[in-house]
Amino acid sequence: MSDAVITVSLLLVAGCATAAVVQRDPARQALVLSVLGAVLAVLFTVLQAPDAGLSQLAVGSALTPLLIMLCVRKVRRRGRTKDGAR
Amino acid sequence: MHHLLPLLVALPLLGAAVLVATGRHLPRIAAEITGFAVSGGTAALAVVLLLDSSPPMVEWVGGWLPVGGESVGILVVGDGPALGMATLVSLLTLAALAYSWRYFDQPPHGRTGTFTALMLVFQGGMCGFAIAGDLFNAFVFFELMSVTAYALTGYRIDEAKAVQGALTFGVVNSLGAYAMLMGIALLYARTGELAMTKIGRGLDSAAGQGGPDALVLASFVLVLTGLLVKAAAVPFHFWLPDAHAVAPTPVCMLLSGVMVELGAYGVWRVYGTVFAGPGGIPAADLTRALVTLGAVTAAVGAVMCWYQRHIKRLLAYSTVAHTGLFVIGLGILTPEGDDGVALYMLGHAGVKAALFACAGVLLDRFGSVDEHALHGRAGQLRATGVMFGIGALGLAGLPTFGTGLGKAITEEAVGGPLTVVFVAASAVTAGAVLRVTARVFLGLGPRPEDAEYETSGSDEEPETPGLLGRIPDTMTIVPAVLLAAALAVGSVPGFGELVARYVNETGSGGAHVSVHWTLHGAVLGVASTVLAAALAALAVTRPRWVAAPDWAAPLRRLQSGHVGDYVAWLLVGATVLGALALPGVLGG
Amino acid sequence: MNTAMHVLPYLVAVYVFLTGCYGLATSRNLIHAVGCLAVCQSATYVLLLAVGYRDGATAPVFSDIEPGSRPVVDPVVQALTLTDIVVGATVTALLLALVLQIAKRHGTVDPDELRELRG
Amino acid sequence: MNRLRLWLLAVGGAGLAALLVAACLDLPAFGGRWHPYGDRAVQASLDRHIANTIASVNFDQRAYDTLGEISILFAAVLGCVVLLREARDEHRAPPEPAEVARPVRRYALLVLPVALVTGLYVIAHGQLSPGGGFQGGVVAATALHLLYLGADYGALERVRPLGVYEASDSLAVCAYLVLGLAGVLAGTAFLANTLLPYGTFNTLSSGGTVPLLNAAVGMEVASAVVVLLAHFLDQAVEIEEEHGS
Amino acid sequence: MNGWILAATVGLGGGGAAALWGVTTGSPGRRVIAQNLTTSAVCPALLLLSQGYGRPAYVDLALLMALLGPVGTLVFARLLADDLADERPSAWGLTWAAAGLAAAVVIALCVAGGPGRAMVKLLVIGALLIGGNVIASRALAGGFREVRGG
Repeated sequence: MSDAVITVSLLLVAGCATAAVVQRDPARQALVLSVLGAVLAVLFTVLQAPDAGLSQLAVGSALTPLLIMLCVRKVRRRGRTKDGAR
Repeated sequence: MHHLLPLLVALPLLGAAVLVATGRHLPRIAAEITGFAVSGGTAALAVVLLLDSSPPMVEWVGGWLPVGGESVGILVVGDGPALGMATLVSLLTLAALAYSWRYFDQPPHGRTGTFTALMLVFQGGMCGFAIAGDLFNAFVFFELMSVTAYALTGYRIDEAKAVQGALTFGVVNSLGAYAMLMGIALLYARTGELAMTKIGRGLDSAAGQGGPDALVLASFVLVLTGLLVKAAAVPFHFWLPDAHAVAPTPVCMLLSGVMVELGAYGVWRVYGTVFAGPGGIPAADLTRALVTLGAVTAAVGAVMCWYQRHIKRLLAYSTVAHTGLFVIGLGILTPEGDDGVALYMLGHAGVKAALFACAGVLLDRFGSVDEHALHGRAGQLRATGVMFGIGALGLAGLPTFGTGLGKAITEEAVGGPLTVVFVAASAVTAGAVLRVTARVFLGLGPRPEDAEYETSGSDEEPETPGLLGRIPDTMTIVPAVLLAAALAVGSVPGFGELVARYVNETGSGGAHVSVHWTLHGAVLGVASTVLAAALAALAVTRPRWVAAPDWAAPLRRLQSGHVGDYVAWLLVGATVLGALALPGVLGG
Repeated sequence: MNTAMHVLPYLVAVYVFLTGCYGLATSRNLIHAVGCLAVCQSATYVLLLAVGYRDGATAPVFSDIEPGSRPVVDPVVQALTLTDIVVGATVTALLLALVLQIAKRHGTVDPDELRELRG
Repeated sequence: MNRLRLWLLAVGGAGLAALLVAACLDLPAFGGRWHPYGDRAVQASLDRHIANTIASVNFDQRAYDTLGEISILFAAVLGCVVLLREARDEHRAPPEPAEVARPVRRYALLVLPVALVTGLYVIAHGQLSPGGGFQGGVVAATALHLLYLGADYGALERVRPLGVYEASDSLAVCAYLVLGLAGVLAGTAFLANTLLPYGTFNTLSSGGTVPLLNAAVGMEVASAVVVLLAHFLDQAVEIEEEHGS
Repeated sequence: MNGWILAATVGLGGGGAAALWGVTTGSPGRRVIAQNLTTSAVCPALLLLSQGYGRPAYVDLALLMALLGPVGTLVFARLLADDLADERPSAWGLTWAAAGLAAAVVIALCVAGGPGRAMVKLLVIGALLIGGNVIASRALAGGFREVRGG
């Protein structure tokens, strides 16, 4: 029984990792990364590592997406002002 | 005494934290004096510990002494090589801080001590890596020094090249570090331990009569990938010229002078304690892998060094070439090789740091480090020019430089056709530096033509608030002291013996070998110097004869500045490493 | 517990690592590349925790169970993973900061268009 | 796409994949019972009256690793401060206030204190139940940024005196180091947990110096994340390049 | 082993796969909605796992997920406001179904656990999860106007 839940989580992690690499647009990738963070947290829980799961949740669900999205926003805003100036 | 070992890490970190906490209210001079004092204090501590390191010390951090041979704590080693590296790191940091004394560009407003604090953290990270006796702890400090180095490399955010070089550096090194961590996890799965000596013993007992299997090979490849990325062995080396050429000069002194060498040191330490036993990788396979990679590294580094016009990039490639020589020397696994490489590293650190310091003077005086653009313009910088020339002779291994002594001993230990690699690599890199000296400081020869695919060193921002009118004394004294130290390593009687004793005590089970100048080594050193001078003379007087031949163009194209290429090369490098070490695993 | 289950977690870790490397090498956007690096790193978490797992065991946290009443998994790898996660987050932040500066100085975040540092 | 790179990638990836898969087949089977270091760590943790073994490993047995870890965070924050500083050709433009739908605003302001308290709870219970300085610190710092999400950047800036957070970041690192040095001064060893009584098992004050180190890490992480995000937010929201440069 | 873990496995498998599908395909709006629903799928699964393993300490994970999951969605809603402005994505049917699932799980666990401090914690998590989910959906459907500066 615990094997089944571990297998499901592992497959989800593998799927999310593939999706995160295949999504070439950083904003879309950030969305997938946040899902990856949540799925990793579940995997850590079923591997009986709640401490690691908590930190993965804390980092992966809000912090990393926020950093990436702020970066994306800055880069886009820059592109827009440059285009406007031209 | 051994309780003081972790202070080599704690002191610089504490200094950095205090500097940042008080940074807003501190005048610049106070911040610099603090940094100087902390760095110097750590250096003094390292020297004291080094003098006390016979027999080698060990310290269990947190007082977790082993019970029945088992401990749950972290082991820190205080033997000759570890403390020697820590001393070198600390002294070089001190030199870099002295060099940047008051000259470096104004720190960000309200953050006076930031640069100094980062340098101190860098020092702490490198010291921590040098004395780590626990594999995961080594990874942590590996990351600490890497992270600090990325930030320091990108310090000049106004420079397009600097931020690009720093990112490449960051991505490639982080990937290497993660590969290393995968290797550590594999080793932990096999042996259930993290202390290096315990892992080594665990591998031996797990292997029994069978010898190594695929798991040992994979962990070996992964851990060595991380370390060789740091050591910039071909084909993991691409990040190095990109990063070292663009980092601020004091940082370059540390990066080229000691951080890259720490990678080679890590290979030596990890192989010796983890993989050297019967359950690890057989010596013949390690020798095959390291000597092959080292020879290719030396050749590629030397060729690329010759064709650079960006002076700092040229120096960075010469670091690649010389680390290749270090890797060869370590790869043959003899006490003589270890001694020679230790001396070579000491001498090289002094010479290379001094050369970067001189290049920094050019950058701040003229706003350019381009050999072509500076042609004949630096004639009035007599002291810098002389030091640049002396540094070139040091690179060539002229007796009685420390580089010369180290190279002579290593050559003798390696023997055979590889001697040619040593002579050629040191001659070509030294020849390139002499060529720069002749063109830039003496204005000899015609102004060379521009090539198509290269990085120019023109239009660089100086690191000072403006172009310097006169060169501050610190910027002359520091390289002079460094060169004198490099000279002393090879010429102070008994110093070589001392280094050899410290190294052999740990490395080769107490088998002591004698280390001194031999006629053979001195002749080879003079030969490389003469060859270097001849190459430089040829380049200046007959530029067409030594211009880039057609076969060098593809080699230059490989250095594309594209991070994706470098990652692909990293994977290829790991595969090559595995293939080179494979026969022993199959045979066992 | 069948044989496939004996190696599946390790294989997933290897797969994730190589996938991340592929993304890194073929990336057309540096922000995306940093994300791929984070994917590579999650492989190390998976491998570490898989190595420390023990069948039928629970977390070595004794706030709600009696010590010794149930088998526990390896706490050391969890501590290592925790350290690793922190390292990953900080490295990601630092690299993103560098990407921002590249966007400013080069006007692009496409590695194919960065024309400095060649040869 | 560059053809050479794809070839290299194919060769290197295939080689490494083969090597790693072969290694996986040699690994001990997933879920094995043999974990010598882990078993010793559990015993050591119980001996020192620490209920959460992971906290014991992090803040006692391998506290030196954690020192490296918080130094990495400290260095990265310092690095981001340096890298994301205002360049010579940039200036700050105050952001326009954002228009946020009322339910969203209410939710953010309501959840903010809950998240803050949760963060503190996770830090405080670090040596008992899952959690600890790092996890709680990130939650507390993220909570503060609900102000940006629920209101606007100006509101966040008013409750965020950056200097204080920078100082507390470095002071927390100092505190961790001083606690470690106390061991050396007392004649035992760096980061030795022998100075304070171990207390009663499964209570907040158990574990000697572990709760103190845990608190220092919590403070460090919370301040570090705030400073880190502040610089990214400044870049994304406030700092603009001079036109025509 | 027990029904709680089985329920968690089914929830994870179904919800996770659906979320992964949603987040990798379709318009930006659909992707953000899928990201939001990940929280609603994962958080109840974490609660069920905690019960299944007999470890009340694991509930903290669900608490953090219920707190930070919606925050993550708000980040996307805020910083992708420009992209979402034309679309105004909303899937109220899904949102309320997820809320119902969360409520069912919380009630089931409360019944299994009986009254006590654990029950209060469960109820708080349930409230945070459902509230966060609904608000995040609201934010996606036009909670943030396009802002030039902030």
